Amino acid sequence: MSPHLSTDRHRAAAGDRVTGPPTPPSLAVRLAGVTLASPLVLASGVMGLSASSLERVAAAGAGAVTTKSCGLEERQGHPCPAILPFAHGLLNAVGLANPGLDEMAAEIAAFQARTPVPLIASIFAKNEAGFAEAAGRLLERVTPALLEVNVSCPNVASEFGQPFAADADACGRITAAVKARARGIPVAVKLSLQCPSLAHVGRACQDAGADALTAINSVGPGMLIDIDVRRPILANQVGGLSGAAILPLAVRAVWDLFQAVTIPIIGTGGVTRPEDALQLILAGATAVGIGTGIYTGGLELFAATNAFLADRLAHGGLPSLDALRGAAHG
Amino acid sequence: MSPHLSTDRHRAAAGDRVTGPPTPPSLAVRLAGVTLASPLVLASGVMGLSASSLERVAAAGAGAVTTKSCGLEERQGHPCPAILPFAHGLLNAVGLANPGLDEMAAEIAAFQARTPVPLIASIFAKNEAGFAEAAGRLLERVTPALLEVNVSCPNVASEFGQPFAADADACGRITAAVKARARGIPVAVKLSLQCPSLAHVGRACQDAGADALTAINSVGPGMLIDIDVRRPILANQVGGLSGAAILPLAVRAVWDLFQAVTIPIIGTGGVTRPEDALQLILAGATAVGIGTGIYTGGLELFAATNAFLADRLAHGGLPSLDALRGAAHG
Amino acid sequence: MADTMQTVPILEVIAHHAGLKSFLLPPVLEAEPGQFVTVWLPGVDEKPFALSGRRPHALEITVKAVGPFTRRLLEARPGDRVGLRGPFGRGFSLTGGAVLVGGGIGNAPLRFLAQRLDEAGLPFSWLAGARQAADLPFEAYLQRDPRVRIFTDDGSAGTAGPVTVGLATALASGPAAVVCGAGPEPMLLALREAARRAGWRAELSFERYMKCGIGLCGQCCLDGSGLRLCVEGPVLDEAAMQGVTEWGLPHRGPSGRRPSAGPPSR
Amino acid sequence: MADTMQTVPILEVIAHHAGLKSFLLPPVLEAEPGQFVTVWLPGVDEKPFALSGRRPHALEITVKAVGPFTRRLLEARPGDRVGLRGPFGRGFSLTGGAVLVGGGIGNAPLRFLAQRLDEAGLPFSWLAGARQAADLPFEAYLQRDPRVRIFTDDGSAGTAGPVTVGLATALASGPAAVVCGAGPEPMLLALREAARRAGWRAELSFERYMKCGIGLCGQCCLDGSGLRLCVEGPVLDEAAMQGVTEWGLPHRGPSGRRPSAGPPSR
Ligand SMILES: Cc1cc2nc3c(=O)[nH]c(=O)nc-3n(C[C@H](O)[C@H](O)[C@H](O)COP(=O)(O)OP(=O)(O)OC[C@H]3O[C@@H](n4cnc5c(N)ncnc54)[C@H](O)[C@@H]3O)c2cc1C
Ligand SMILES: Cc1cc2nc3c(=O)[nH]c(=O)nc-3n(C[C@H](O)[C@H](O)[C@H](O)COP(=O)(O)OP(=O)(O)OC[C@H]3O[C@@H](n4cnc5c(N)ncnc54)[C@H](O)[C@@H]3O)c2cc1C
Ligand SMILES: Cc1cc2nc3c(=O)[nH]c(=O)nc-3n(C[C@H](O)[C@H](O)[C@H](O)COP(=O)(O)O)c2cc1C
Ligand SMILES: Cc1cc2nc3c(=O)[nH]c(=O)nc-3n(C[C@H](O)[C@H](O)[C@H](O)COP(=O)(O)O)c2cc1C
Ligand code: FES
Ligand code: FES
Repeated sequence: MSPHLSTDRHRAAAGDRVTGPPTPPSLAVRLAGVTLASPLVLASGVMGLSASSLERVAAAGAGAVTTKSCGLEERQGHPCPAILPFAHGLLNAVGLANPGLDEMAAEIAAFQARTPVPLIASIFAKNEAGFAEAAGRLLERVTPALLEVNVSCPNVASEFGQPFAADADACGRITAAVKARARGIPVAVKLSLQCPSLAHVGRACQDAGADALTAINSVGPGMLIDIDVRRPILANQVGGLSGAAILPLAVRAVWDLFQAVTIPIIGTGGVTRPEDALQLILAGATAVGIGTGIYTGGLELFAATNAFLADRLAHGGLPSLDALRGAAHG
Repeated sequence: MSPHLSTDRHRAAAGDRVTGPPTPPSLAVRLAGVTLASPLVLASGVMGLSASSLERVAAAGAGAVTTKSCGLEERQGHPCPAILPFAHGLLNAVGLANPGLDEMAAEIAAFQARTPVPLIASIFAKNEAGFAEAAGRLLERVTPALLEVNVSCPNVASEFGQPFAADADACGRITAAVKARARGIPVAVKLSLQCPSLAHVGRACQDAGADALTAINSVGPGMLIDIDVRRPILANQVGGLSGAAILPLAVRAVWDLFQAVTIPIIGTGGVTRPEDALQLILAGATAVGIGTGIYTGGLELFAATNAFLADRLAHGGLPSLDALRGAAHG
Repeated sequence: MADTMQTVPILEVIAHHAGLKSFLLPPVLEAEPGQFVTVWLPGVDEKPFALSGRRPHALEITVKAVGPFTRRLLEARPGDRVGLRGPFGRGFSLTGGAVLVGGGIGNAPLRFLAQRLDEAGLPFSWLAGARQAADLPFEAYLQRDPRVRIFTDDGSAGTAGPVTVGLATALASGPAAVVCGAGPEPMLLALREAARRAGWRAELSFERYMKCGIGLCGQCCLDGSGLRLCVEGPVLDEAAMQGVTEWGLPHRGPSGRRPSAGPPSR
Repeated sequence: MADTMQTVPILEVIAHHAGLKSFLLPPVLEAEPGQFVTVWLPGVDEKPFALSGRRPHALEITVKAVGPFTRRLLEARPGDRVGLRGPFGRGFSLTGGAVLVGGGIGNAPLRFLAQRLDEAGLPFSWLAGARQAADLPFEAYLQRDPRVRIFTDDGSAGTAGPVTVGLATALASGPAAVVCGAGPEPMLLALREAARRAGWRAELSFERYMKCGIGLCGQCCLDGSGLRLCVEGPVLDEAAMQGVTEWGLPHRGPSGRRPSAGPPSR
């Protein structure tokens, strides 16, 4: 084979060349010190309001589950339509509806009492101090495996009404503030594409002590208009774009972050088929978030993707996903 | 009907209430002083390298055609794969391949000698001075109906390797520089979502004298990885996302610009069905660009969309698209 | 995709009582009895409603005014456009010998079930309960059909007393089949119990606060099993009811929080 | 979507001559003779190639080394993975009595056409031309088949002289049918002329620089008609050849510029 056609590394795992007796492969990954039996993570905001719902996703094959993002106060969110599927994904403008941190802490405790699967608690706030307070208040009451900081919420101080995620300095400050209250629990920052340079934001978070990054949040936002009543369909007019449409954006986001940081990445966005998860891993993801895919593929997507990944490892004679992570960087 | 269910304006055009004898509707729109027989515009970069190709699109029903973006020098562009369809749209990294302005001027002249359909000439450059020079050199030789300034090319001076489109000030300066050389030809600036605030960039262009805005260019960029050879598929690794996946982003972009500026908007992005064009018009577009839709729907998409829009006007008893433009803003 | 919004003009409005109307809509979707759609009033909100009928020429929903949305919907007139999505969830099976048991507006989906059973030539009986006659949709129709027995708490129509009064007789009068119930949760739980004791299957239509209808928002997940009422319900059989720990508790509201005390919200 | 990339291992490599090989690939797509695929060498480039065969167990392409890409492709060995997209464009019709006329590597798609004609039980004859024997793919096969006449400019195989020499006889020997041609453009234009004069239809496979294969980049649009060779071609009939003003001119290069002078680039 010409060196231009394929490298040895590529060859080592090409599905059609098994070398040596297959080792029973393991899908386990280490994410910021936490061991996940599968790299698949339930993304925040999907089936994440209650312990029982999270347990069901864990039972379906998720290696970790993330709660709905919670803030200091209970929020009812926007009126409906708040979630709008279209042929290529969906728009959501749930408006960060959540029962409040205290209620969520009770759900987290109930989940952890019954399930060993690691739970990632997601928080948001209105400002830097709010993030610190939210982290502190939650972690007084429960000990999630990981704390995820959703910085894709509007930063009221920003010039263009942009989310914190658009501002590397703000993300760094929030990371540091949350870390200071994190009681040693690893902190992942959930990034959005809505920023000048994802690599720059990711580095700012890493420098401020982030233990992991989650990328990406829903994209846009976007809008769909009903041509008969001539109005935006979402009650909130605009909503974040997720699902199959954004897979290429998520792959590139993970790719860019993998080159920019050393902390692990929970690659999220547009995974609706098992192969999509592998794309994110090859781009550099340690774990892979699934949200909208549950709508198009059902909860079965977790088991199907686990089986697909295990099969790939077995056929490639690879003991773990370590050999695949970031492998597309050549 | 309750006032909450529908406004009079909505009622006036609901497909199911024809009031008065139908006037023969016209699809003609005025775009920065130019009359287009149809609002549909061939987007830049698609079938836009030669006079004959542009003529064919005009014959298919486009109200105006845009050339491939041309620069001062000939460019071969990136190796292939440079255009990669996936189930929800496509990625392109053509690398601004173009024959150079002088060659393109000859194609424009050939087109205009044979076709009355307005032609939009698209230019790009490496820096502000380059834009002015490109505009000057092109307009010395030909007189397009409109000059489109593609600011979605990398701005080498930018901190994050961002395109000019990310920087409102740069866009304003480019607009002013091009306007100064435009010999009275209206100038449209082609915007990208890759900026902190599209409204802000749009206003900067308007303030600097832009006669129209085109939004949006392809999104991202994104990446797709082949899971077997474990490499990004595009030779350029990343490419702009276009097609059905981005329709909600284009609708919202036009919506935001319609509220921010008074100059007309060529709404572009993700139009693959006739209804999509109407969404962009209801969001505020005066004209509607079609690029990737030609791949999924064929050149027939122009005629089908013209027919659909004419039918809507006829059924609503509306004489022109003026009553629909921006109508979703309520 | 069926879950994408489509707007349709209302074809016809049928007023049953004050605050209780049926709406006929263009037959833009197929559905089974027990499945639901969401209705969007542009500029207002979007809410779930069971179908009360599906004929070749029209879909039907039946709406009771209970709050701001339903009150506005009840003002709608023929020709007004509403948005429609669905069908969502799982419905009733079509089983001969079924006993339908409805409470108030819960009789609406049972009306669709009765239509389908009739079309399939399957026998059934129907115990239609309500607090008072004014809460009973399709009263005239129900009065006419000999297979229907009406119960009202105040005796304003049919037999005075809860619908469960007629149940024991109905369950004893034929070979064990299925009890198809829709209505307030306490009634449904009583039906479940009665069916279990009589050796009948039960298919019961529950309600929870719903936002998405497609299994994502988590709003309608039942404590204990995590079952999503919008996808795996709203009609549950005994197996699907297993493990649920929140029967009879107040429902989680739009924030996801469950009110700490008081009776169930409906 | 068929136009999405899939990578496949090369099953078999068949060397015809130095710099002229066929590659057998897994049969991951259906195609008609005359249609083409693109082949991606990861890290190198992606280029268009006509199919030279489609059997139940394999697709076949036949490649002549002319530059950097084809030279690298010719180094590939069984098991190496290449990317495949397609099929693209429109191919030849299957018509009995067809006269196939190939020039050099242009005989590759004709080989696929001959396979399909055989499968359909349709008679044909084939004039296979090349500058020299070393430019002729499938030479051994062609030598064996009595329906094939070989022509080489230098006489190193078959009859010495251009393939057009045999054409007049072939067109006169049967009722008017179709000339199916693939090869250098001057040859194709001569075929077009000859067919026109003899009252035969012509279906001719042209080449232009191609980047996308799906009708978007504009690279392969023909001057005069704007016809996209990758979508409406590469095989054109007389109607599709109408109006084209660039026959015989140098082809537009990857920038879209047409070299101002000199002979056609191929
Ligand atoms: C699967 C399903 C089927 C239903 N079928 C019917 C039907 O056929 N006919 C009918 O009249 N009603 C039906 N409902 C109930 C109907 O959705 C509510 O009456 C309506 O949403 C009330 O809105 P409101 O603004 O008028 O009242 P509100 O004042 O907002 O609420 C009154 C009560 O209605 C319920 N409710 C409000 N919003 C929702 C929501 N988004 N999802 C679920 N419940 C809500 C709550 O119990 C609340 O306490 C159904 C509900 C569900 C979940
Ligand atoms: C529809 C079609 C079918 C073809 N079928 C075959 C075939 O069956 N077998 C075969 O050997 N060749 C075929 N070719 C030609 C083949 O694509 C070129 O030989 C190849 O791309 C050369 O690349 P290179 O890097 O080796 O040479 P280069 O040095 O890059 O180019 C040599 C010549 O090849 C042509 N060429 C290069 N790139 C392209 C391109 N992207 N698109 C079209 N032509 C190009 C040009 O004429 C150029 O002058 C076909 C071309 C087309 C358009
Ligand atoms: C209905 C819905 C609600 C969401 N809510 C949250 C949220 O509360 N917090 C958050 O960080 N991300 C939220 N997201 C974003 C997802 O976690 C995820 O980043 C995004 O949807 C992309 O992944 P997907 O394509 O797999 O859905 C939400 C997404 C959806 C679809
Ligand atoms: C193959 C391809 C090439 C493009 N080249 C250009 C270009 O040269 N200049 C430009 O301004 N936009 C270019 N675009 C962007 C389109 O003009 C358009 O803005 C974008 O594709 C979104 O519209 P669509 O979804 O209808 O394709 C290109 C798009 C494609 C798909
Ligand atoms: S309503 Fe959203 S999960 Fe059921
Ligand atoms: S190769 Fe791109 S249009 Fe034909």
